[in-house]
Amino acid sequence: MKELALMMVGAALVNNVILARFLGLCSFMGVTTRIDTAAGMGMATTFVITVSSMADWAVQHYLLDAYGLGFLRTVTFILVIASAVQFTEMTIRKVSPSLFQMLGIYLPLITTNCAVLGVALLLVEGKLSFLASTLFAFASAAGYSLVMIIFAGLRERLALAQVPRLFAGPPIGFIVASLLAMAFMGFSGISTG
Amino acid sequence: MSALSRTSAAAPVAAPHASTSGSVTAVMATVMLALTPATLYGFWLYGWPSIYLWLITVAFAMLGEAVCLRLMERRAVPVLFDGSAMLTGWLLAVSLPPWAPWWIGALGGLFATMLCKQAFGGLGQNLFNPAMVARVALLISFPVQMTAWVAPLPIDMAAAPGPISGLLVTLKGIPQGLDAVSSASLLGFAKTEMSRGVDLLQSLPHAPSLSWLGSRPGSLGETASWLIAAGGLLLIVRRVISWHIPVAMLAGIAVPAALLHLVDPARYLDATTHLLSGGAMLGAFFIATDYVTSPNTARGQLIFGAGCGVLTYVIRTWAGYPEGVAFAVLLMNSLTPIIDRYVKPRVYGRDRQGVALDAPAMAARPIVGREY
Amino acid sequence: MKTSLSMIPIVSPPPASRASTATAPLSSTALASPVSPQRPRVEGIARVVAVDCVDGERVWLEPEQTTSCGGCAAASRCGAKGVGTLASRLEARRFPLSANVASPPLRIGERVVIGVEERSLVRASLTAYAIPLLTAFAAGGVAEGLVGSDAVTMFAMLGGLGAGLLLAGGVARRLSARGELAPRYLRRARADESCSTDSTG
Amino acid sequence: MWVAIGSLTLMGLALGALLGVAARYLAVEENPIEAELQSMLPGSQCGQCGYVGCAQAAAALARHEAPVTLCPPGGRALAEALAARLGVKADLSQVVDDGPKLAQVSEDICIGCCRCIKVCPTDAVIGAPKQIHNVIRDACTGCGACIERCPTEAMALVPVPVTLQHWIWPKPAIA
Amino acid sequence: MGLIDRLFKDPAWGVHPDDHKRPAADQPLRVLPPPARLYMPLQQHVGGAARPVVQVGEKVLKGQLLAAAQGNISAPVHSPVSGQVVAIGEVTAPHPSGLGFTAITLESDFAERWIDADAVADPFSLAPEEITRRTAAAGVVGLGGATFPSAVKFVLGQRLKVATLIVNGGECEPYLSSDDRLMRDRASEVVDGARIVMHAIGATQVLVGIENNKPEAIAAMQLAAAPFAEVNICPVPARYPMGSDKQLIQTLTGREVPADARAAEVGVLVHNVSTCAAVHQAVRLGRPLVERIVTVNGGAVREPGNVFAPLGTLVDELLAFCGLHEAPSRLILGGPMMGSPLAHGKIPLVKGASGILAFDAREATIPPAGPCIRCGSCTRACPMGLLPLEMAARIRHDKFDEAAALMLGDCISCGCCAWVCPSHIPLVQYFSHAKGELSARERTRLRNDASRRLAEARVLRLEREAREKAEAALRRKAERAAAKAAAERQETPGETV
Repeated sequence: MKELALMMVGAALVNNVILARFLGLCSFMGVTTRIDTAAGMGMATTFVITVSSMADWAVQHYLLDAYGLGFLRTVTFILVIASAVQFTEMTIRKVSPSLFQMLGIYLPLITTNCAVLGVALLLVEGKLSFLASTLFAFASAAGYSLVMIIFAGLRERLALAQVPRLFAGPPIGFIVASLLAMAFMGFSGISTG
Repeated sequence: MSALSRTSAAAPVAAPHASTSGSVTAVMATVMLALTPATLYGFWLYGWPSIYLWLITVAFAMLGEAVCLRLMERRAVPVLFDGSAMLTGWLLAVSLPPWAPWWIGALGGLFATMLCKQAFGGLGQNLFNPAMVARVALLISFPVQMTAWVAPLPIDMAAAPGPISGLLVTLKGIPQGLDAVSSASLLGFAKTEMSRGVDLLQSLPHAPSLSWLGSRPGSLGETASWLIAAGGLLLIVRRVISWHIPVAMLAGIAVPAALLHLVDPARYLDATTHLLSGGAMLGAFFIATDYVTSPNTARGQLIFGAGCGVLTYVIRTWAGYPEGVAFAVLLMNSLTPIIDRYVKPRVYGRDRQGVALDAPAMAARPIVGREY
Repeated sequence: MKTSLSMIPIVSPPPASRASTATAPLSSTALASPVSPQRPRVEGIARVVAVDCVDGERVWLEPEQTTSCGGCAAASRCGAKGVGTLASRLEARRFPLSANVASPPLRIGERVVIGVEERSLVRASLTAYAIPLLTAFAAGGVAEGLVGSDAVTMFAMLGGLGAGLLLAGGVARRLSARGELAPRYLRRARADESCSTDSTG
Repeated sequence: MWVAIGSLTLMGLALGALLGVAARYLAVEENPIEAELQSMLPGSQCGQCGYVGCAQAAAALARHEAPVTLCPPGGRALAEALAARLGVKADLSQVVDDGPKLAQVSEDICIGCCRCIKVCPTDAVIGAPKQIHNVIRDACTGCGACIERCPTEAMALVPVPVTLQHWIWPKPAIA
Repeated sequence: MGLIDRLFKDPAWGVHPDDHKRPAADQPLRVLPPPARLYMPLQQHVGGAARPVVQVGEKVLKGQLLAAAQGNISAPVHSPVSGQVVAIGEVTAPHPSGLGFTAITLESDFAERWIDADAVADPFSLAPEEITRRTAAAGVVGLGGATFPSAVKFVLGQRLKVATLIVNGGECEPYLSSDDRLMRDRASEVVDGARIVMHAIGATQVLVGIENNKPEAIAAMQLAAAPFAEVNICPVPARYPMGSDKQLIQTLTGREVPADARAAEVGVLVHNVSTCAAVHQAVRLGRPLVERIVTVNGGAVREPGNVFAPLGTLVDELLAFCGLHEAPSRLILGGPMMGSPLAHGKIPLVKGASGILAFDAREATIPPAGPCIRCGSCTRACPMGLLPLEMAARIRHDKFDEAAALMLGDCISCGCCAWVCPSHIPLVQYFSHAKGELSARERTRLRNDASRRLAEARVLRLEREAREKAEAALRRKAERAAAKAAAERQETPGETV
C-alpha cells in the first residue's frame, strides 16, 4: 500500500505530466485563462485519461501482448482514446443536458491532447497490475489538473499586470511556465520506487 | 488665487486630500535595517570575500533594473532608489555561499531583477519572489559552486584572507593553499550521511556544531538565526509585516519535525535543528513575507505560511536538495493567486459567500449597549 | 439652442416602464432584492432569446450581461476564448427553462430574474467526472482485494464506471432542480429593474 | 502480418458500430443564435451599417460577414457586447465614440415640412405641418436619417453636453 | 489603559489620521454679518431640484419660500435674508467637475426681517404626520453631508416601525468641528430636536454616538440629556470613518445593515446632530433651514474657527471674514477625506457644506502615485471589508464587470484606502471613475431598450395605419357602388313619371 501511495505522489508531483514530461502543453497554454474553465478542463481530462488508460491496458494486455503486435500500440491507443472521448461526450450529454451545457466544449479538445496518449504509453511499460496502472493514470491526470489550476491562477493575476509590450501575451506566459517548472523541480529526487 | 487655478485647471484632484506619511522607500529601508545585524555578523564570520560578493550582487541587481528601465524609456532614478532592487539583491546575496565566485552573484542579481521583476512590469506585478527564483536557478545550473560551503573563519583571525586576497578569492575562486575547510552545512551533512545508510544517531555527534550563536557553515543568512529573528521582530513591531506568515511557517516546519522525530529519532532531525539550520529563519521573516508574492488577507497568510513550512520540511527530508526553503516559497507563490481568490474578508452586510444578510433577522437582534 | 425637454416616461406596450434616472454613483449593490425565502446563491437577470423548436414548452434564456450581475454571469459565462467552435461556445452559455414556469408563459425578449449557484461550473464538473471515477475505483479496489486477478478487477471497474455515470445523472437532475447547475426561475423582472435594488421612496 | 491488419480493421469496425448505435440513441438537437443577436441591436432599422435592417445585420453578424463595429448608434458598449457574445476580438480603434450625438432643430430655419417626422425610426421628432418642429432628446438615437431628408438643413447632429449627474471622474494616469 | 483599549476595543477597520481639529474647535462661534449678495442653488439635496416660485425683482422676507419641492424625494429652498430677488441664473456648483447649476440670486437689504413663523409650543402634542409635514416644509435635509430630505426618512421610519433613533455626533473627518461646536453651545436644541424626531417616527430610545475625542461635547450633551431617560449619550472610539452610518450602527447596536437593505429595515434610523437642531428650529420655532454652522480651517486661514453663516454665501466671503495669510493652494468643500475640490471661491454655501478648507502649499502637496506593491494595508483599512487593490487593478484595465463582482457597489468612498496607501495611489478616484462608467453603461443599455421599443411601436403604428387606410378605401368603394346601385334603382321605377 505504501509504495502505491509513493508511486502516485511520484506520478502527480515529481515527474508531473506537464512540468516534467512536457506533455499536454497546448491545452496548458490554451485553456488556462480562467480558473474555473481550467478546473473544468482538468477534470474532463482526468476522466478521459483514466477511462482510456483502463481500455488501453486491456487492449495491450489481452490483444497486443498476446499476439505479439507491440508495434501497433500507438495506433490502437489513439483509436481507443478517440472512441472513449466520443463515448464520454455522448453519455454526459444524455445523462444530464445541463451538465453538458457547462462542460460540453472541453471534451472534443481532449482527443488531441498528447497527455492522454503519453500517460497511456507510460503505464504500459510500467508492467503494473491493472488497478495500479489505473491509479498511476489517475494520479498523473490529477497532477495535470493541479498544474492547470495553478497556472490559470497565475495567468489571471498576470492579466492585471502592465507587462512591457515585448513580453505581453504568450512570452510572459512561457516565462511563468518555466519558473513554475523550476519550482516543481524541488520535488525531484523523492524516491518514487 | 494663481496657485489655485494652476492645480485645478488640470484634472480635479480626488478625495482624500491627505495621506499617511509612509512610503514604499521607508518600508524597504526598514526591511534592510532589520537585515543589517545578521549580515554584518555574517561579514565578520566569513571575512572579506563575503563582503565583496554582497557588493557585487546588490550592484548587479540594481544594474539589471536600470538597464530594463532605460530600455522601457522610463526615468530610472525614482524607481532605482525606491530600494526594492537593492533589497532583492541583498536577500539573494545573503542566501548564497559566502565565498562563491563573483559571477554567481552577478548572474543571480541580473536574473532576479531583469527576468523575474521587470519582465512582469516592475515592482508589485511579479508572480514569484525574485531573490528565490534567482537562487533556485543558480542552484540548478551551478550545483557545485552553490553547495561549496565554507567553515566560518572570523575576519580578525590570521588565517582569514585580507581585503586584497579576499577580493582574489571572490574573483578567482578559493586557492588550494588556504586551509578553509570546506564542509557541508548541517542539512547537507545529514542528507549525505543518510544516503550512505548511516542513521542519524551515529552521524550527529561529529556533525558541524550547531551553536545557538550560529557560527557554523552556511550562507550569510543561515548563520545567526537569533539575529535574523530579532530583525524579524523589529519588522513586526514596526508593522511592516504581520506575524501571520513567520509564525505559520516556523510552526509548519517545527510540528512535522517534532512528530516524526518522536516516531523515529534515527531517521528524522528534531524540530530545533530544523528551525535553526538552513534558511528557515531568513525565509520565514524576510522572504515569505514579501508583500507582492504573498496573500493580502490574514487567513490567507496563515495558509501560505503553513504551506511554506510543510513543503520546506518535505523537501528537506525526502527530496534531493538539502535546503527546501527556496523551493517551498516558490511553490506557495504559485498558489497565492488561488488563495487570494478563495480567501477573502467578509464584506459588511454580506455573508461569507457574498449574499446579502437577511434584514428581518438582523432587525430582531437585541441592541447590546457597549461601553467605550 | 438647447431644446431638451424633460424626460418623458417612454411608454412601452406591456408594463408602464419609466426610464429611471440612475443616480450618478452606483448606489445599489450587485444583488437583486427582495430575496425569495429559499436563498439562492446569486441572483441575475436573463433574457428569453429563443423558443425550443422541438417542444414549444421549452424556451432558451441567455444571462444578461448587465454590469452589476457579475456573479451569475461569471458562473455560466464560458470565458475560454479560442476554444471549441463558436456555435458550441454560444450553446454552452444558454440554458433552457420550461415556458410555463410563469403564467402567462414566457415570450421572446422577456427578462426574468434567475437564481444560480455561485460555483456551479466546478460543482458540475465534480458531479459529471468525479462520481463515476470514485465508484469505478471503489469497485476495482474491492475486486482487487477479494479476487486479485486483473480480469475480474477490470470488469468490476467497468461496472463501477457505469453505475457512477447513472448516479451522476441522478445527482445532476437533483442539483439542477435546486438551481445548483442550471439557473432557476424566480420571477419576472420589472422593465427597469437591473440587478440593483429599486430606488427608495 | 495478416493478423495485425485483421485485428486493426476488426477493432475499427467494432468501435465504429458501437458509436453509430450510441449516436442515434443519445441524439440531442441544436438552436440558432440570430434571433438573439437581433435582440441586442438597437432595432432602429436606421441602415447605417449598410444592411437593410437590424435583422439582416444580425444574420450577417452570425455568419461573421459583418464586423462587430457595424452599428454606430450602439457605440462602443454595443460593439464590446457583440464582440463578447460572438467571441471575436473587436478592434474598437475606429469606433469614434466621443459620446452620443443627438439631432437638434435650429428653429429659425425650420419650415415645418414634416419630412423628418416621416423618416424618424423612433418618432423622436414632434411637430405639425407649417409649425416649427422639435426633437425629443431621450427618444433620438442619433441615427442621422433626418439630416439628409431636411430641405433647409435645419437638422444637425449635436454632441450631448455633460450634466452634473452624468459627469464621470477621469481615470487616474497610470503610474 | 490606551494600549489595551486600542488592542481589544477599537474596531479593526478604519484609519487614525491626526485630526487637526484644535485650535479651530475651541474658538467661540462667530456670526457672519449677512453679505450683500447671496446665491441660493435649487439643487442642495438628493432628489429632484426645487422649482422657483418667485419672480425676478420680487421682494422677499427672511425665511420666505423661494423654490418648492418637486417629486416625492425633494426639498424646498427658503430665503436666508430679507431683500430682493435679483436673478435666477447659472452659478458654479460645489462639484469637482466645475460645471454650473441654476441658483436664485438675492440682494440683502440688511433688515433681517423674518417672515411670521407659526411656532408650536408643545410639538409632542402634534401628530407624527404633522411633524413630518412641517419638517418637509422647512426644507430640512441631512446636514452631515448626505443631504437626503429628512421628512422622507421619517415616513420610512414610521412605515417600518423603527424602534431606535441614532443621532450621529461622530464627525470623524479631520479639521471639521461644526457638529462639535453645535453640541457644546446648543446641546439642549439637539436633544429637543432628537426627541421630536423620535416622536415623529415612533421610536422608543435615542442613542447619541459621539467620538471620544470631543469630551466637552459629550459633557454638554450628557447635561442636556440628563432629564430625559430615553436619550442616552454613548461615546464611541475616535476612528475614521466612525461617522459613517453603517459603521456607527454596527458600533452602537452590533447590527449590520444588509448590503441591499436600508438602515430602517434593521430597525434603526440615523440622523446628524445638526439635522436634529434644524428639526428643533423648524418645528418648535417655525424657522426653515436657512443658516448653518460651517468650520473654516486649513493652513492658509489666519483665524480658523466655526462661523454661523447664511446659506448661499460665497466661499470667498467666508474666507475673507476669517482672513487668509497666503493664497490657498487648494479649496475643499467638506473634510479632507471625502470633501470635493473647488475650482475657485465664487461658489455658494449649500445645506450639505459642513466645512470649507483652504489648504496651504504644504498641506496641498500630493506625492506622485507609485506602483501598487500589494502590501494589503488598504484591505485592513477598508471599513466595508472590500479589496481596494484588487478592484483598482481591474479598473486599471477597464474590467468594470470584474470590479463590480468584487462588490464595488458596496464601496462608500470613505477614502481610508487611499489615505493609508504607501504608494499614494488615488484609489477613490479609480472607484468613482468605475462607478461613473458602470452607471453610464446601465443608462445606455436602458436607452437602447427604450429606443428598440419605440421603433417596434412605430412599425406597429405604420402597419395599423396602412391597414385602416386600405379598409377605409374598400368601405368608400363599397359605399360608392351601393350609392350608384341605389341611384340606378331610383331611376328605373321612376321612369313612368
